[in-house]
Amino acid sequence: MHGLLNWILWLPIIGMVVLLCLPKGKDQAVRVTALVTTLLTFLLTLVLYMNFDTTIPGMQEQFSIKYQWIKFFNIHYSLGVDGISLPMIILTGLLFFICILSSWTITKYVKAYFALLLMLESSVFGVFMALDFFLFYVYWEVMLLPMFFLIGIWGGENREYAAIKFFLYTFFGSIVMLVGIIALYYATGKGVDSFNILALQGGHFVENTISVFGSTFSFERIFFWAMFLGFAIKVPSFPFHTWLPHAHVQAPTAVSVILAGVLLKMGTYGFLRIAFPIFPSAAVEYSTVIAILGVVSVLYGAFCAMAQADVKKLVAYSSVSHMGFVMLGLASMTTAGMNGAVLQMFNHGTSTAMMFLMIGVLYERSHHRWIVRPDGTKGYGGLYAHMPKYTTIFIIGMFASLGLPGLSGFISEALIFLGIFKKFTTITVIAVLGLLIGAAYLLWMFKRMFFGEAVEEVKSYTDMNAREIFYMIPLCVAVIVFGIYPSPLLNMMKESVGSLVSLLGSFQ
Amino acid sequence: MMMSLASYLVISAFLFLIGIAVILSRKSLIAILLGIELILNAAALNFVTYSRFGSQDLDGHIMTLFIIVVAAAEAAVGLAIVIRHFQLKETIHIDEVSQLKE
Amino acid sequence: MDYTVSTIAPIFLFPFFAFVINAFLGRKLPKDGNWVSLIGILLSFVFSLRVFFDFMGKYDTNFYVHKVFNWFDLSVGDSVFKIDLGIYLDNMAVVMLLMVTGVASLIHIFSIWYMSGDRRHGRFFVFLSLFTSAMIGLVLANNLLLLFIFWEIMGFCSYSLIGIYYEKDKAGDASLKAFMTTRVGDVLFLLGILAIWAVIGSVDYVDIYKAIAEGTFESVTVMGIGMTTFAAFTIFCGNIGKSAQFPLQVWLPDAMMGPTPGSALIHAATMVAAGCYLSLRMYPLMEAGGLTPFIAFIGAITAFGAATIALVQKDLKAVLAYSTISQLGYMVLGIGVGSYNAAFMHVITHAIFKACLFMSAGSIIHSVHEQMMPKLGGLSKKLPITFLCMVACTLAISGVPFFTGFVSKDRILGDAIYWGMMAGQNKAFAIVPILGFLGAILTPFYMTRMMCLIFLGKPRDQHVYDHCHQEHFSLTQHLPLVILSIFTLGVFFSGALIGEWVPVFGAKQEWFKVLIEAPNVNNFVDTIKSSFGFSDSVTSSMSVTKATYTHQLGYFGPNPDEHGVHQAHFIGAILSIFLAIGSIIASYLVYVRGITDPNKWANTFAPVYRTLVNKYYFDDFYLGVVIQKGLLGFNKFLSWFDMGVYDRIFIDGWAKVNFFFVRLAGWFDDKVIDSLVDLNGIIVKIFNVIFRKLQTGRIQWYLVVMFFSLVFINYYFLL
Amino acid sequence: MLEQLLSHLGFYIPEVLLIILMCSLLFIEAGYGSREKGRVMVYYAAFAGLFLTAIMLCLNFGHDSMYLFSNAIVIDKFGTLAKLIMVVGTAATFIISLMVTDFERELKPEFLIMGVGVLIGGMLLVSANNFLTLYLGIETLSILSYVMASFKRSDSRSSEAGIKYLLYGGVTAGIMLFGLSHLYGVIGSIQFTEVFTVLKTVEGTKLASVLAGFLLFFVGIGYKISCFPFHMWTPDVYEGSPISVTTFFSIVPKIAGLSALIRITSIFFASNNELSEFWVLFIHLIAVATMTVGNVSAIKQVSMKRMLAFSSIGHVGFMLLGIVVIDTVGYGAILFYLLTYVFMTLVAFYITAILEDYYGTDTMASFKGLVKKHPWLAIIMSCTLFSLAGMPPFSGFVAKFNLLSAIIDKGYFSLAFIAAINSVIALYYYVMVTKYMILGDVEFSEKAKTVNFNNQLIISFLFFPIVFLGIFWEKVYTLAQNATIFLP
Amino acid sequence: MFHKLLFIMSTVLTVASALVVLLNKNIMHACIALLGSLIGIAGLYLTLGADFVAATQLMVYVGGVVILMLFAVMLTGGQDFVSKTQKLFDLTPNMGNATSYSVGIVSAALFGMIIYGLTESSLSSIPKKDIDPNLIEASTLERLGELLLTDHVLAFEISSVLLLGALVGAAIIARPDRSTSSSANTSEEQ
Repeated sequence: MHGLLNWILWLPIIGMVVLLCLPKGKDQAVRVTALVTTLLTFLLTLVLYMNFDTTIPGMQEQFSIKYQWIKFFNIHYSLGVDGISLPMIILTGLLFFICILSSWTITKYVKAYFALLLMLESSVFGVFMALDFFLFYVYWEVMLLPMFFLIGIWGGENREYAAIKFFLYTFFGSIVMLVGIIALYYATGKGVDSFNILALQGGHFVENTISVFGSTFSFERIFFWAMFLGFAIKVPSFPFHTWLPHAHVQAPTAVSVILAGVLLKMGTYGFLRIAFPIFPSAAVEYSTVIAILGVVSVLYGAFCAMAQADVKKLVAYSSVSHMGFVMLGLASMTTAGMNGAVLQMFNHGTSTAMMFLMIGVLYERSHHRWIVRPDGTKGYGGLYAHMPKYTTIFIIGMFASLGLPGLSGFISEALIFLGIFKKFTTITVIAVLGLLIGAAYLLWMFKRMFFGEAVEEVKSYTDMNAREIFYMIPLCVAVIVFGIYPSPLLNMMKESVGSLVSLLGSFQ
Repeated sequence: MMMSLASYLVISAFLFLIGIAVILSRKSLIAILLGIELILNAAALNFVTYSRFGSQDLDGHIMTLFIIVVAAAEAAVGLAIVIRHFQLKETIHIDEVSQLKE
Repeated sequence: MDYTVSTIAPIFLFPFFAFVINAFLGRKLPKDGNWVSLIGILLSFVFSLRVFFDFMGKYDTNFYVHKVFNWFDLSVGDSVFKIDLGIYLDNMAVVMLLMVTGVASLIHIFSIWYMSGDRRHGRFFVFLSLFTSAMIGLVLANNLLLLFIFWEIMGFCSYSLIGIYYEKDKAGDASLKAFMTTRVGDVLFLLGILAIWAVIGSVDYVDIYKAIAEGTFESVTVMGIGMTTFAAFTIFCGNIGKSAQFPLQVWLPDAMMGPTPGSALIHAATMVAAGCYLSLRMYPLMEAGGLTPFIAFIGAITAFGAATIALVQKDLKAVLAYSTISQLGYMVLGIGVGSYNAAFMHVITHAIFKACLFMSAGSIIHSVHEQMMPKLGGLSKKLPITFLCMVACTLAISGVPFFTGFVSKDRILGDAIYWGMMAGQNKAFAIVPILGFLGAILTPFYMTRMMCLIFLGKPRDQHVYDHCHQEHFSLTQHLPLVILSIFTLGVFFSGALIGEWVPVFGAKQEWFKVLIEAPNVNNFVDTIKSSFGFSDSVTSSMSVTKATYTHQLGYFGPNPDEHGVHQAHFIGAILSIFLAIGSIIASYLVYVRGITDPNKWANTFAPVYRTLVNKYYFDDFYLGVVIQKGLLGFNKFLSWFDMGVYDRIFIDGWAKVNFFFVRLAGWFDDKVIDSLVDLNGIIVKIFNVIFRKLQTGRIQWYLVVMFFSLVFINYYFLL
Repeated sequence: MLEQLLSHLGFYIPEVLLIILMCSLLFIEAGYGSREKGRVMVYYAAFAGLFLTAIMLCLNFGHDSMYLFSNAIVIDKFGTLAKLIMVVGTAATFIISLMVTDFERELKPEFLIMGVGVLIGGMLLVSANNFLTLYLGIETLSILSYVMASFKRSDSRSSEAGIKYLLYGGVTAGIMLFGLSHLYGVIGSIQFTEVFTVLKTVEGTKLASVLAGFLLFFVGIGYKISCFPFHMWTPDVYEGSPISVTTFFSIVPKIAGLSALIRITSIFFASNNELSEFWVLFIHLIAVATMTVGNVSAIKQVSMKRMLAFSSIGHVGFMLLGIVVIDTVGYGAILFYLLTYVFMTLVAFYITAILEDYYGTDTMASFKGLVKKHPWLAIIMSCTLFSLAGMPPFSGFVAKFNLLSAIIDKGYFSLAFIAAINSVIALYYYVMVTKYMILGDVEFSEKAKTVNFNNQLIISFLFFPIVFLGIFWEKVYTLAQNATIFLP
Repeated sequence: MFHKLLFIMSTVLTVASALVVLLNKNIMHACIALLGSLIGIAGLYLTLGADFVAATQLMVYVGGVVILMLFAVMLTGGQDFVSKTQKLFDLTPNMGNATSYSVGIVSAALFGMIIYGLTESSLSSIPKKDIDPNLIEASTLERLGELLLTDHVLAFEISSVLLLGALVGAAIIARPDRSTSSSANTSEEQ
């Protein structure tokens, strides 16, 4: 049990090596290898969950691993898990397993594709497990490489532009973050275990100041924003979101799923793990700004989604909107809001993954994604009648996404609102409109695609096959079960979130 | 007074500036090499001057000697390259030496 | 009787399990599992009957059952945050429960006949079960959050039922409209929940009542509005959306795109009733927030406006739909004027006769395959049973004495007269009873018009008439109609007439009037929640009030003038009896005897007529202006702004600005502009060009750059 | 005297070995004439000599700082490490020159001779301890480089590169000498050790004179490392020169120049407050300007060599950050950066060389769709470019990390942010190449035959440290840090 | 007195010849003017008591560099040639045009301000010393030789490497294309 995190982290890499060693032309073997690897990894994350003691809030206490890496900078290879990262780890394991299945029809450079996916999985795990800032940053950046190639090689027509944009945008955010990381290292003073994320937490830097261009600033404020930038780009929060529609639209299905399902969560995870606990007083001070950005993201994403004629772009913008809710929850800094935010991270991961997978399934049949084609004609129409199974699952995903009670999205959004109303009443009143618009664009899209007379080519589409249904089932189950009974997730996270809330509370 | 440090320094500065003007004004590659020689000589003159008026050791002389030697080597190599270029392009006009740009 | 999981939960769980079974196995079961749904709802009805009789046996206005269990608990250390769910049953809920399960059972039975052979048979029953179970859950709920959950699930069900014929584009439009319009109210309702939660940390009814009694809300303001007003308003907005009140009434007429039994369910027992149920539940809050005049006006406007529209409808289901809106308006009006009991009674009575009307309409439509009234006529001979049932219901809705509509509506109108004219409040309040009575004139008129056009006179379209088969009694088709039309008789509610004859209600005359009372918040001050399944004790709060609550709830403020009330009721009753009967006769004369041609009137008042046909242009306004021009336009703009301006200019590279620069400076060339488009960042781009242009390839230029830089550095650093 | 000379010579064996190597290469070449066997022999001899030199340099690590030949030079760990990097880089460049046919085969032996000569100059520059050796080092480095730049005798672009290099080098050398002469006059000595003692207390007009003198003096070194106002020759020369020469240029003169700059900084500017203030501000500005100009100009270049030239300017700007801190941490970080940079440059140029060799052009066109033709090369190239951009887990990231940490330690946050933004710009143009290679379509459809197994093996070997140093960098970094702590 | 005369003559020669280099139309004449300037500097060296340096200056420059230059001038056409990019107001094609001259002179003037500042501060920071008359009279030859072989022996040796490399390099570059013989020259100058 002790090396469990190591196994989870490195198993995909092992799988990748095995897969690369397979002889040429054995595409099926490659797929099976990838599938087995991700399945095993997912099972390991479940084992982790089984053995996880939810009553312990800290990240160091359980399953933690620590080896010296660079003595000169006191950098460690140190991993850990707590209630905030565990849901993300499980989600990652699940989504990658599903993505491998959904990528079964990929025929272009099969080996490279699955190798990159496995590499991506490992680096995502690394981000969620890292306890050392340096390690965190390395995984944070390494993740960009497979992502870049996955979008750039297997993407749509405009893939190169999208890939480069994604890459540069996120790289910009993270390099600014790197400056912050190093500044933190020196702010603690040498000899202290200062790349250790946990050691940095707790607001030790309230008194520090720095001078830039001759004027003195509060250390906390400056570097809170440095970190904020890095994470907000990843989320993506309002003014930094423009990479997302490009990346999503161009990326292949599985990559969109990973991008929306896991990668965006890394941004908010960064807030929870790093920006907030390390700079609590700045976080409290600027919570209004975060809330405003959150609410603008919610509405802006929703409004933009409504105008889209490309269904994938629509869902991409809906991600902006939904991640705005997470930002709102974070800004609330209350038990309900924070728990809601973490829950929303998980729930958005499942519901948006469903949406993207469903769009992928459709795309495999139609090879276009127009709700309304540029010439004004219907892209689809009447899918309801011709693909009943597909429609059923689509409805579940869609309503989970728009926050129908009984499905997972509602609880997290409700918790976020419960948490935030008292603190930011006006903002909440505005943000609630997001629910309205959210329903509007999704249902309108649904109406245009599924109702009415079928377009001629729709009649030739086959319904979902067994493989496609098989990989949708876990997500459907997750969406419904956690919609009715969220306690397993909430119990997992509440201690960790609670300790963060009380930390922030002491700076309020 | 006339043969003071100042006068030597002024001469060398003047020489140096003329060298720079030559380098920037003239359009023949060889002329520019001439300008470089002027600059080098200005520096060399300074060394000898300071050797006389300043430190009063002979390190300045040594520097000047090596400057002369190096200048000779540089001139040899430089002229060789110029001639090679002339053989290829039939011109030693400096403005023609601008294929590589941006 | 013990109120435990095993006695109460089944009411909800039977239909819910029916839904689950049908959802997964429906296609594999014989007859698509419609019997599963039916058994589910019948069992549920049996259980709710049991609860009902138990409550009747207690005959205690203050008796209630309140049980909670923990849904999830986020408490860590000192900070407590948990959400409890549970049940809250009082007399009103029990009556509501009985109505819902009863009417739904009958609708289920009817649906088995109506939907047989339909393409969407299985799917219909799946959603019917879910719909019913959600409504039951809503009634059982002990707090606003749980209520909201079921509320939204009902929204989803209505969406699915309305859009069940998905190959029709109109079905898609109608379902979208229904969901989105109600969602507007729902979102505001959610705000109300949030506001209450923010103040008292709970949305349990009991806690809310307690808070009102203790005055917790009084000093709190939300966005500059008093807390109670804010909460009351937002929650009432939920009612507006769900109960299709002005100005969100537009969805309900379109909701008839679904199968008629589905409409029956939506219009009678579930969706629309839920809205009024919510307002009744939160009545103390409305009262405390001073929102009642607003509510009364909304109700009055709706009641009258919808009635006028109903006058000109040609589609028989549309007439029914507008009559629903109109009747809902009366309910809301009743809530607004403080006629709590009557408003609730109208919910129940309306559910019964409207369910019957819709099923009758379904019966007609199924028989003649035509629902445009101008093509019908003289069907009374072919469809006698349906005709009779429908007549009963028409009389009920028209407010003819001895029918339920009279009992409930007249009391509402009487209270409205008192409230608007006699209680000495604002003069403008008189508009409310006036509009109410105008509506009361119109209701019998259009209902009779409908009846006449369908059943009386000569067949207008012989082909349609011939197509219709002679009706024979069939259990699944007519039993629900008959049962419901029996319950349109007022005696079941007013009680005065049957009083001692019915053993169960023995010696308990006017049971409805006695038992249903606005919650007295002072009773809740000392309550302690009992948790579900862990303690069996039934909570009956009979404790003496300790806190002094200044608002005296109930009728008309502090000191109801008993005499005045009585007088008003008397006036109202007499007036409405005459109006109803007169109106029925007038309508009969117009549409059967033909004393005047309605088309002539339509031509004379053409603008009015057009306005009415176009439903006061509400749909056009919402669709054309708010959505097309406003929302979508804004969206398109934002989307264009996002990708076209924000992304391109601020992020991607100022291509246009660059172009301007290029022109201005004459310094770049065309090749550069083309290649600039996909670069990042204006500054980088411009400098890239500048730097590359500086790299002229001329060595002398390089040296000049060097010299000038050196000079600059020299002066910058050394001087 | 003689004994002392001989004993000093004992510590100077690496350079002596190289001089012997140069002469023997000349003899071998002369002896064999233009026969193929001669060329092979020359290469064998060169590799053997460089190998021996490297071993000798490693042996020198054991000693403390030594001042040899009447304080003319100093042999210390810092210099030795820098020299070692240069020798390794030179050897790798020789391999590249062996593998590709960028200029006439007859001239290959001469390339080695010149290369060794430049290396000697560079090593002299690294260990110079007075102005004379410094000047001679720079000139040896330069003059032989002019020759190398115009090695492609049939190509006027090559001779143009030579001319540009020559003219720029001549002028800057003249300016540097002029500055040196004034320094000599004001301070009174050409020995660094004496300059050091004088500078400690310099002030007033003397300070102004010294500052101006150093400004002019910096021109010579700035030209060698091609930092901001003196960078403009770099892209032209890199583009015009044969590619193995370009590779060589981006390694040896850079390392030598930066090492000399580090030595000068640590000797002259660490002691005096006013001086170091000036120097920090000056290098601050130069560093920012250099990296910005380099990175921004590299965007949208068509020629790969030219792009790498601009990127090398950008890297120099980054490395100058290490100077700004005036601390051994910064110097160590620069050394580490240089080490990683050598390998990254080698791989990048090697692959460019192979493609240029086959397709006859080093433009981006030859990179298009590389992954379809030579997947391994494409992967290595893109990894190298990511490393150059500073992406983990490659060594380029570690190098940047160290430098950033050095400047942030001193509190230069604005500088750090500028460096960060520059990294993004750098990533952009590197990623564009990756885009051509991996995402783009093929422009030249035929496969390059020259990419045989040997080439791939060598490239892989050169690539290995890029990955290895990205993960297990502690030992090497500690070595670099330890090497710098003996600087005065 | 002789010294003074020598100084004046040398100064005039140096500066005047330098100006001729700058302004003369004929490149050949410019070369010869450079020769004059170099000779003038040799004279200045003499006035500073640097006899060996002066001698070296004369030998290396006059005997070597300038001759090389002249050769180069002759090899590259000897006199003016018409540039392809010749402008209308070019003074002479080979010499430069008005623009280049103004740029050159402005740059030189600006740079001259640096040089002025540098020279001025150098002057004021060097204490005026009396010059040891013996030093002027005595030949530096002996001491220079000693220095070259003791203190600066390394520079001496490295310069041989430099010269060797330069010679080989010049030979490589300048030799005709088709020649197969590589006449490597191992002799050292000086």
